Amino acid sequence: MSSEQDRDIIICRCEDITEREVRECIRRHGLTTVDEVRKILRAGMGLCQGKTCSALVRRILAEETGKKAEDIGLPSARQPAKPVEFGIFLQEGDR
Amino acid sequence: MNYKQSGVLTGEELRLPDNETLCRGKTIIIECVENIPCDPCETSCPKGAITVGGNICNLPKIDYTKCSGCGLCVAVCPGLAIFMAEKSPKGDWAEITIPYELLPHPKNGERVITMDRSGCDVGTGEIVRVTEFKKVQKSRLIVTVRIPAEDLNMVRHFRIAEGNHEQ
Amino acid sequence: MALKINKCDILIIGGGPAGLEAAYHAAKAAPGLKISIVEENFLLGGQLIKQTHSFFGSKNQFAGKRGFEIAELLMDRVRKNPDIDIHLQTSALGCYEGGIVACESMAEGCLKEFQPGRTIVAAGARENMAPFPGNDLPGVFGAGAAQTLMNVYGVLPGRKVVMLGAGNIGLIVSYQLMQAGAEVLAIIEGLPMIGGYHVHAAKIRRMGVPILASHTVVRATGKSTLEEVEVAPIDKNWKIAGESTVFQADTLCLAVGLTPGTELLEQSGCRMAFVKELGGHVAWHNDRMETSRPEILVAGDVSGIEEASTAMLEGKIAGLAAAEGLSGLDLSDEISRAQQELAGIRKGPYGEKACLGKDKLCKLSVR
Amino acid sequence: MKYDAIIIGGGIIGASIAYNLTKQGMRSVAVFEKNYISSGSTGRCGGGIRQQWASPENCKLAVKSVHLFEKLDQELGFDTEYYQGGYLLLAFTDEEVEQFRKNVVMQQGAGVPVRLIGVDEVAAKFPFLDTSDLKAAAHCRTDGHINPMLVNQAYADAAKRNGADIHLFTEVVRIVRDRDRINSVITADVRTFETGVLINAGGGFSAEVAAMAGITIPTRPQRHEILITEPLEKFMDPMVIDFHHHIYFRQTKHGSVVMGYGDPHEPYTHNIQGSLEFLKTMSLMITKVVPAMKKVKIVRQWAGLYNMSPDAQPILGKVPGVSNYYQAVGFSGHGLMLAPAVAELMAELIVTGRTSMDISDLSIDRFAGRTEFKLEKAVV
Amino acid sequence: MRIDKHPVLHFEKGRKVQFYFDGRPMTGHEGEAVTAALHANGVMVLSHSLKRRHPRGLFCAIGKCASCMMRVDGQDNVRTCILPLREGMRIETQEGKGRLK
Repeated sequence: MSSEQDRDIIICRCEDITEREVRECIRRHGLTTVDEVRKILRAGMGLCQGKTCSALVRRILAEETGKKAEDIGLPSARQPAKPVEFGIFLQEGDR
Repeated sequence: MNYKQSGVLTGEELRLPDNETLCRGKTIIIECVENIPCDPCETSCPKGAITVGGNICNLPKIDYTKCSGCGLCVAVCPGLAIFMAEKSPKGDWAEITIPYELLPHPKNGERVITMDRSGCDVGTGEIVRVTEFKKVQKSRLIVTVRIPAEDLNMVRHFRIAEGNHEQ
Repeated sequence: MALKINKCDILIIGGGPAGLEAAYHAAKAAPGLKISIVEENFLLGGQLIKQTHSFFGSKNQFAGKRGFEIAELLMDRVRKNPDIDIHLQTSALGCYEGGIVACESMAEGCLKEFQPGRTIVAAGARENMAPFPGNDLPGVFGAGAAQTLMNVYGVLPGRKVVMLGAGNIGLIVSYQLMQAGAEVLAIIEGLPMIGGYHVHAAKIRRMGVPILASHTVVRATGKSTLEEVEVAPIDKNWKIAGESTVFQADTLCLAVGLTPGTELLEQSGCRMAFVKELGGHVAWHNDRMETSRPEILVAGDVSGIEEASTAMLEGKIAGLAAAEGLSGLDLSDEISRAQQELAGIRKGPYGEKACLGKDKLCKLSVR
Repeated sequence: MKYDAIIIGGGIIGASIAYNLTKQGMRSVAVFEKNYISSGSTGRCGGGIRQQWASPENCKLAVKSVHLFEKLDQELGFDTEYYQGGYLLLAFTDEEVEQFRKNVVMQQGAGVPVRLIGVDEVAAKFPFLDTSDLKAAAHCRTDGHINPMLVNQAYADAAKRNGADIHLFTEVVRIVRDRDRINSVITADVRTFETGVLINAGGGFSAEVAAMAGITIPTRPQRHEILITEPLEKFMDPMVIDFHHHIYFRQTKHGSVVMGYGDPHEPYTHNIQGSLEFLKTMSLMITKVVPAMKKVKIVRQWAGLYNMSPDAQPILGKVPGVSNYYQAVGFSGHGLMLAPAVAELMAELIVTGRTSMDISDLSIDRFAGRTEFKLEKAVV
Repeated sequence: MRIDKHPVLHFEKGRKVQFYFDGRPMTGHEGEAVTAALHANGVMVLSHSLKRRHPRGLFCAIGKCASCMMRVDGQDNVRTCILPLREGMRIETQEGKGRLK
């Protein structure tokens, strides 16, 4: 098998975090919530703010903790809902 | 394998009209076996030959005595699940009418390769009629293919053989 | 450019089928209410604009019309109403104290603040990702992304395609890919059954596309873009149970479900609940589409994954409920007619999931 | 179940005290955290570590902390992203320059390698700053910053390895006290845990924790808002504080810039909602100081609680009248940077009754009978 | 890979404009998404991931996932899947993080 074929499963595209890393982090620190994985590993902290990976992280957490996916709560949703430049918050004179 | 596994209806799930009905003239065949919320076949039929009823999820019922073979329901069915069939009284040929939304468009007289519900080649056929009900459904052709009578229950699609089509 | 403060009665977040219908019916039922729609894209219509298949349902839900044609109809009647103003390329950034919704107008390069009497969140959903090696290779798309490319912009995503997922989206997009001139090599489905409507499956099967149920994508490979997709049969526990097949493909579309895009609702402090049947976490809401926060309503996929016809009806109900709350008019007859219509199109086996999900929600307390 | 020590609060203070107690030989130690590690103020803070303070007590503690931080990754076996990139304090008025001058002398006396630098040097070394209105700056090269979540987790993990029990998602709802002794705590899931000593490390909720034990302490929660930008290629080393515009900012190892604005008019509440007003103010202030930020994107905003004490300095040690209650509270926004030193000293106090560095100035006794306090001014 | 003929759709395209991808001139249609124009020109790799340097392409196409971040007219981390193409746009593969300028 070539190394290309052996490539990891990407969970968080923005922060380039693999399934193996998520599992290892959960096991090493005994994590049980999506928010903890975010804070420790940065999965879900990237430019899309976890829109793509949170559901996958929840699934892995469920597997690792033996819980049901629905018992693993929502991560905190913080503003802004998408990246936005400082400039738009300035009044005309300050720009 | 049932149709939920394969995507292909088999004899048991199909409710095909009997031979007598088929030989009487154009008859519709509705291959709609699930209770999906949909009723344009009923509302489009000028003869009242198709009934869905009060519950929009009911399966359509056909009154073969009322069907005039106009083909409007073939043009309107969102699921492309209505076909029209006809057998020659002598049983030496049959015609199947198929809704078609692909390019290139088939032309009258063209020979095509006929295909069954799973996309396997059945044989050949000849395009005998190409219509479009523009008011009912834009960009959908209603194509009638003449095929051997014994192929009638199998053929549900066709493809234009490469090199056969004149641009 | 100066900051813009927009006063409005109803703010609708999302200009897809749910949002457009909410705006149209609110404006029609209570003339004079000022309604604003914010839409992130530079086009209205949401996911409808890329639907080329004809819709099910009845006349009221534009049955038989193709999705993009319905989108045009919905847009048209919203545009014609002077009480509705439309902000394209405008994203909602957050819901803040005092009921303020902050938006960024990318077109005008400025902040727009709204302080509406009611907010209808019709923000839709996003496509799920699937975990397999190579899932981030260029050429691996969301099925909706492939659809956007080919049906909105007229650009073919690839020539040889493998589709993962035999739900309605996987089946419909496969058919559309064939229409656009691509070759669909196979549709892969992890479950033992095809999830989508049989008529959609039949359409693509008779064109010769195999649907491999109880199969999964083992890996996607390629140097800098996708070249091969390895597929294998799986057992009930999703373990590999047979030999792999390798497809030479330049495109792999993922149609493995949608997740409601609920960030704004969470931020607003709406009560959230996980309802598997609705696609994940959704905001609690009643049959008038009102959430636990009385000034916030929901409609469409953000309130539970279904399809465009139900989204339109939910939009209508939310629009009417919001208009009723602000205008003091009694719109209960109209609301209950729309509710009955919605119940009608959820009656069949494919509506069961949504009914179950919505029932589960209703049984939870508002808290 | 009985513990020798129970700590309420799994933030940096609670976790580091738990670690130091086990390190100093205490056998059964437990932390009760109502959420998860670093879910409160620690995981929400800016992550700066500085020694430039306006009071000698704070300087002394901070210097000790930096010595401990320097060895911490090795000691805890974890990369906490600790980075000694320095700290730059900006002065925009003559009064500020004068205050800086005095502070620098005092700080140097406390062993802080700090110096006052001129505008030209600032402009040359830190070209991202707009120096047009700047008068001077104070720079300390051994200051720096850390990833708060990682260091908190590292302490908790290390405490666990040493035998401590970390009870997450377990809220203490009652503290059972019999006259001058605390006997036990009761959790929300109605379990009782007896304890030898109780340590209040409740952060933004320290007054509520104390109240459960029938103790009144003068700490109050105050919201502080903060945001983080998209990741940028590295452009700055030091953490920057600007008391004039009430802002601070630093670039994380990841590349994103963390920044906060301390609103001087913020009321005392437990509210930690992010506000639109903060985005506007922060945007205005940061683009004054770093004009190129105009085009940089904000990715996330949030808020946390400063646990304010009357003089903006921590309150450490025991309280009169309760024999086995200890507290490490009221850090007023700088708990993370003092944690290693405070935790070590608190553990000494609890285990031996004595501390290797005098922290009696920081006991609650300092407020007795006083209504006016000398405020630690170097707080944003 | 533009679709010339389609059985259902008729594509109303904006006027042809020139733009630059990593300095190479290309043509696209004004108003279409930048990623669509790139894709039509055979550009599938839009960036490389931050740590592993995996090539990345379009994924969601509706501005949700951040997989299409590129440098546009010098500005980093621009979502190109919801950015309308304009004449003369300079689009670059962004390697690494954004820059403070």
